[in-house]
Amino acid sequence: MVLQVKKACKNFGGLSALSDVSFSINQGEIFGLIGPNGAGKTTMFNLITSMFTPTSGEIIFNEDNINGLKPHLITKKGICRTFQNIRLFPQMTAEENVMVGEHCRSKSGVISSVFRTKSQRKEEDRIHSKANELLEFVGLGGYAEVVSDSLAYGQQRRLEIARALASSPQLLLLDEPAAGMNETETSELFHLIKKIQEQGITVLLIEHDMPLVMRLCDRIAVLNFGKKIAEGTPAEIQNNPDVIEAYLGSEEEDLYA
Amino acid sequence: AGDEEGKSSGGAVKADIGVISYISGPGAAYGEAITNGLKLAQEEINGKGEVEINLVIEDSAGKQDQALTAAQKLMNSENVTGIIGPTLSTEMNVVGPEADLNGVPIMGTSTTAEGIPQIGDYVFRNSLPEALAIPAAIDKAIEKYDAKKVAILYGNDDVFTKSGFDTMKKAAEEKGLEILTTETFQKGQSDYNAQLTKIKGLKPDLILASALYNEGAVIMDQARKMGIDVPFVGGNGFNSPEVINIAGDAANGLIVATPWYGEKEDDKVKEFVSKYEKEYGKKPDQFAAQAYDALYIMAEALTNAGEADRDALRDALAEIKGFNGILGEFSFDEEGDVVMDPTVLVIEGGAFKEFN
Amino acid sequence: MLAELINPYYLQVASFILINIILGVSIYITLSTGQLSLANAGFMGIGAYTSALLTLNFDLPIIVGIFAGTLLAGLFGILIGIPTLRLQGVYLAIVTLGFGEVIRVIFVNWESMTKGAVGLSGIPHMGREILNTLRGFGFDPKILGLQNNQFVFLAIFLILLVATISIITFFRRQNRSRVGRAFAAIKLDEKAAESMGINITYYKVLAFAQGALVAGFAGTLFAHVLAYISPADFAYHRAVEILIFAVFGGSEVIWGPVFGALFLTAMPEVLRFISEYRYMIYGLIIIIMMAVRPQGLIDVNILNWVKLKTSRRGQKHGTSSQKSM
Amino acid sequence: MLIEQLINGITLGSIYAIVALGFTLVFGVLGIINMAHGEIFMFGAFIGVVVTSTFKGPLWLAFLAAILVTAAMGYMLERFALRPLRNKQGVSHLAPLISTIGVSILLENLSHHIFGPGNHPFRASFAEISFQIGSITVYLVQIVIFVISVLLMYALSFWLGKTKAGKALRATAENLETASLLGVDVKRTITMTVIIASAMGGIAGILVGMAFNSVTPQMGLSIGLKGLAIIILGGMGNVKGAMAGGLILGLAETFVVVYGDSGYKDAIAFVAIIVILLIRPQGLFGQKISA
Amino acid sequence: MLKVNGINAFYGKIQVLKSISLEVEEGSIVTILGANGAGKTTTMKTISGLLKPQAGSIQFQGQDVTGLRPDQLLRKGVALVPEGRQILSGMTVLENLEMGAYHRKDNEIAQDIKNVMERFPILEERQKQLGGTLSGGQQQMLAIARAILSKPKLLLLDEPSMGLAPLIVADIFKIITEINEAGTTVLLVEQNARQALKISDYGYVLETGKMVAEGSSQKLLNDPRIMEAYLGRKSS
Ligand SMILES: Nc1ncnc2c1ncn2[C@@H]1O[C@H](COP(=O)(O)OP(=O)(O)OP(=O)(O)O)[C@@H](O)[C@H]1O
Ligand SMILES: Nc1ncnc2c1ncn2[C@@H]1O[C@H](COP(=O)(O)OP(=O)(O)OP(=O)(O)O)[C@@H](O)[C@H]1O
Ligand SMILES: CC(C)C[C@H](N)C(=O)O
Ligand SMILES: [Mg+2]
Ligand SMILES: [Mg+2]
Repeated sequence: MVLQVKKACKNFGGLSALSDVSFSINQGEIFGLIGPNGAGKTTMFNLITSMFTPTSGEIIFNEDNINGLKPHLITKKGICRTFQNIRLFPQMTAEENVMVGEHCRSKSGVISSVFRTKSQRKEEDRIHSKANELLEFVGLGGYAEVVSDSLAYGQQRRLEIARALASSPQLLLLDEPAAGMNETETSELFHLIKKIQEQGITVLLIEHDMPLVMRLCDRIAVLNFGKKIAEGTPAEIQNNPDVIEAYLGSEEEDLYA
Repeated sequence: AGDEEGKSSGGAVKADIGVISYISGPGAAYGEAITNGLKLAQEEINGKGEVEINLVIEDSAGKQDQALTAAQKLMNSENVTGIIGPTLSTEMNVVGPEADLNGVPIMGTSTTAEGIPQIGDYVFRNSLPEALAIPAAIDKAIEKYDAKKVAILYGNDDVFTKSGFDTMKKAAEEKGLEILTTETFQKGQSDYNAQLTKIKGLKPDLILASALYNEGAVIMDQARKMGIDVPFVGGNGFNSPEVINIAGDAANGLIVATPWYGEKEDDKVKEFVSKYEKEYGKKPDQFAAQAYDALYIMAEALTNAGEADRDALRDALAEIKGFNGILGEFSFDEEGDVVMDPTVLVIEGGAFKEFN
Repeated sequence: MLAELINPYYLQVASFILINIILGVSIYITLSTGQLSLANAGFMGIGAYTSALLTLNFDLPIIVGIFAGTLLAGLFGILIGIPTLRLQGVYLAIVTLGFGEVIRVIFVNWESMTKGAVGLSGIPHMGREILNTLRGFGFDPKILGLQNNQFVFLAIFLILLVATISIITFFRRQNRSRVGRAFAAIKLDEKAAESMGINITYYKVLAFAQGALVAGFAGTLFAHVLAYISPADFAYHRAVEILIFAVFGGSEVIWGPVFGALFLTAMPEVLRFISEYRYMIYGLIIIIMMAVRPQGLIDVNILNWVKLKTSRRGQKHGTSSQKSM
Repeated sequence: MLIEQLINGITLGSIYAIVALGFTLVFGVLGIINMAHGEIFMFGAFIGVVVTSTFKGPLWLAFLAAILVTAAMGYMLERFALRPLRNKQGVSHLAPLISTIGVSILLENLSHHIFGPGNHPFRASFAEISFQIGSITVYLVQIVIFVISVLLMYALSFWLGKTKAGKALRATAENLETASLLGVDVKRTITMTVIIASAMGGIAGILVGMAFNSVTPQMGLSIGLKGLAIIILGGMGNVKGAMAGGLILGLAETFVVVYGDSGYKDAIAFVAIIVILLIRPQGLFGQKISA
Repeated sequence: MLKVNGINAFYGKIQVLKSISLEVEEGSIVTILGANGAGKTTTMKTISGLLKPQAGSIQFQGQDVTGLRPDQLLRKGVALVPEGRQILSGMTVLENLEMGAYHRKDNEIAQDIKNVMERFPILEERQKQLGGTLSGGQQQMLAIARAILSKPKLLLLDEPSMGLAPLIVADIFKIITEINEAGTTVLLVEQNARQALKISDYGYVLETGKMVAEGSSQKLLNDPRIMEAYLGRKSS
């Protein structure tokens, strides 16, 4: 068990964005989190990464309760995320973006940086080469020097994934990585996430692209109005009448076959 | 001045005199009066032909660092024989030591704080120090109004008004006055009602105000409006015909000690006043007058020195005794400070009168 | 020959330029994490007063005063940096400006210590002290063919030059490292930076304290170069002036504040001949500059261009290091 | 005495509030701190002096002239110091701040040359009208200042909150592109706002001149700094907050003098904002907008 | 109704659109397709006036509108739902909707607001919430609703289905057809190519700033070459 969410609740004023949501993710699986708009999926990410503090409930990562830990410590423990509305460092190059991702896996401070100690230079070299490997890995090999702002949308999404991978996470959270991608690009994304899984990284995925979700995920949880309404394998979810009613719809079923 | 122009054969002594003045910024009015006074004197002096003075005027904007660079420029790039200015005592505190180190005589015409000439042998002033002026004014006021209780009001974020306050407080304590309250105000403030209301409630016999005339005049105006009618005693910065311009009738009752009295029955004074008014369209104040006299003092020292040499000029300045200018009789003491008797004035019916 | 070249006037101006460059760098450091701090005039004042009081009242050597003043300013940087962490943008700017004002008001009112607005005079002068010390060893500037005052200003200038170059080198190196990347990331997107594992509290306070430290250092130098300080030296105008150095020169790269300070300190001197109008012109130049080059005099593109002109390729990680300069 | 001090505090506070309203308006729309606002305020006061003292004109003319001149200055400010920076690539968010600082330096020094340095008396017979209530003297000007500030506050908050133009203005403040996509003529909206804010500065200037009989080229700076503190205190872009902040500050400053040490009067504003922001980072009345 | 003639557009010095031409008939739905970065958004921005073309012309209802500002175009009847929503995040949902009708002077605004709220019930429920705190998909709905309220003659939609749940996506396409049937012409950019073409009459395909194919939707849908090259294979 990599991650356990126990009875998580989050209220915004009177609005209950999440109530009593529990689920757990096994080592190495790809776990899908789906549900209608405003169901609380992104909020769940924000709770796991401590961007918000839960109103109540517990989040357990590798046996440790990580509630209330500072976000950067959570990354250090091995959870990293991408954002629904891309948040790259716009004026940095692709390479620099990824290098920032390696921050918590490196340690040189002010003094060693200014005096360029041997260990600092070695570390910099290591960060460089790892960043380039990762860019290669997500298919941005030629774009190291390009300012991330001027990358196309799909490339930015992949760069975000590379940046998150740079922190050597055990658990990777992806928030709608396929949004705004066409089918060719989506299928490239599919392979990328598979490759990530092959490296032993557990993935928690939010996505509205059902064909992708169904092909990719080992298990899926469905949220609706902040409550979990179903959990199971893709096949179970696709046939769950509650899910169909709340989220998938039946009219257009043929599209997502 | 270079060697060539130092002593032109048998004729006039030619000298470059540097001026550091407060020309831009909030206190530019002082700098303006000073440079006006200097220019007027220069014209007259050069007209007489004994010495030929060339003024090299630099702005300090009232800031020490700029005063210092201006001084460096004058001393090192322009090679002036002597310097007049800077305007503020703060600036002199920075410039004085440097001039002294370089052996350039420097004379303040408006620096009234304590310890200025004591900076070094090359530092002089012809401005009446507050330490002389304020006690004189307070003495007369006590005598006349039988004052026992006073309130003090001063600007605490300005060097000059703060050091004026220090002098005032000392004087008041020495005279055994009861200080009811000490209130402060800050630069750029336009509302003094809170402080004045508080003072009004304490019913003092006299208000001692260490303020520059700009603020001082407004303070009097607001005080009179709320019904405070006791006299004010002010320091050097308060002493200006502008007070009457700004505050109008509210200025009545201001008592100041001054080296300069423009209504004096004296030919020199009258001539200066009328020339100044013609040239610049307003009455000269003490700053213009002191600057005017200062250049004459420089000229006399240069004549006595006989050459445009810094050390000779310093020695000649130190020798000045019984100089007769528009401020009255004037001498330097051993330290280069002023020896003279201040006149105490009061504003009555919208004009400065001698206070007896 | 040397003697003719050394004009204390130019050295004096150069010294002020160098002090201003250090001040410009101080605000740049904090800005490089996206925090606009206007407290640097206050930190400068803390440094200046500390060093001045220590050297005046306890006869400590100047170097000790400088050290203590700088550290105390840095300490205040930490103290102010922590509670203001939650503030952003203009809020932070105004609160820090307010902090500077409060410091000034304390200098004004704490008369027993600071002599209030009258200020501290007779502060040991760096150049003159050096001269006196060397004289103790039988040195005379005449040996170098220099006048006393020429020597004094040359000494100050050289010391400041070394200090300035060291500071610039320090921060250029820091910028190109892990720390510099963390700063830049926080500046560009704080939340994202935090999510990428950067301890934003630490780095923001670090930057704030470094800025305070450097400003305090500049303050100590100011005190011992001018030999006189008063609260007015560390007021609003100074705070704004420091900010203008950075933005006018370009706040994205360290060379920006350096050139900004250079240009803007030299300009009023150059404009001396039109003394009455020079501040109007100063204002106008700022407006025009912002309209024409809102990113400031120096930006990444210019630096790259300069690099291109001066170096002939063969650089390994070119863009990344240039960018973070 | 206490009541007199209360009146002093309210008068001062109302003036602060009017100045702060101008700041808030521009900040609300452009997200820019207009550092030149204080100097525009100062020009308003000078125009008042010129009309009443130099040309012996009537008071209403002084108001009219001050409003016109400061409005024109607002236009110029927008046209030459702000607009060129808009929609430009790579603009540092500090650029407009610096640009307005440039304007403030220019204006301050310009007024030295035009009007001369030092204090200029503002003599209007209107300023002399007073009532005696018991032992307390109340000047009509004081009442007028208070009334004008309250009126302006209500007018502004009605305008911003309830009218279409006000909403357009807020939309512009949020996002220029979106506002223009929704049909808002953003250029005009911005220009109008800066003009209105500046004219309000002009009104405040004349009122100060009348109330305190004191007009100097430096008056903009100190009041400008207070204005800044107030909009922070009251919450950026919040009209009622600006009013409340102004009054609080005016009273606080007065009562520091009454019960404390007037030496700390200037620090009150900033001590207050530091304390308040540490407790409520969005200001007293500000709303928190999370990203 | 809309005629775009050989426009070029730049971001700084980079040319993004290279002589793009397209035409939209009154009453039709036209789709622009293309991979990421092809220039679709840029095309929309240029038509709506956010970006000034460096060359070429744009005609709307026979009038030359090249270089007009977005607010001027809106008054003529062209509205854009921008990519990335661009909600006014500090204003409430209701205020966002009211801003949608900003330029209108008729007195049916209140009624229309009620109508769109019926269409998107979540907006009615959250009318007092600040726009910025809506979830991604909720913001998308708000953006569309806001544009509908401006009652445009020509509605430009840039990826309206992005980030929406499947059920809502289907809804959105239904709504687009309804709006169209009610008389609004629609120019659509979509990644969801198949569905977009299904509801539209005509399509264009953009590739790195150039128009590389066009045709009736039916034709494009049935052209395997195009479907494969630009839209990817239908996933299993
Ligand atoms: N800061 C906030 N303040 C108030 N309400 C909020 C805030 N953040 C989110 N919400 C509300 O919480 C609910 C859940 O939002 P969340 O962003 O988690 O949805 P989501 O499942 O990610 O939806 P989508 O698929 O549209 O992105 C929404 O109704 C949203 O309006
Ligand atoms: N503000 C900008 N500055 C510089 N280049 C930009 C900017 N916006 C877009 N570009 C570049 O212009 C090209 C076209 O971008 P555009 O956004 O129009 O593509 P798109 O077809 O809408 O793609 P997507 O499907 O990802 O939305 C891309 O290469 C992009 O990188
Ligand atoms: C101009 C004067 C007010 C200067 C003042 N007397 C001083 O010594 O600083
Ligand atoms: Mg979401
Ligand atoms: Mg796009």
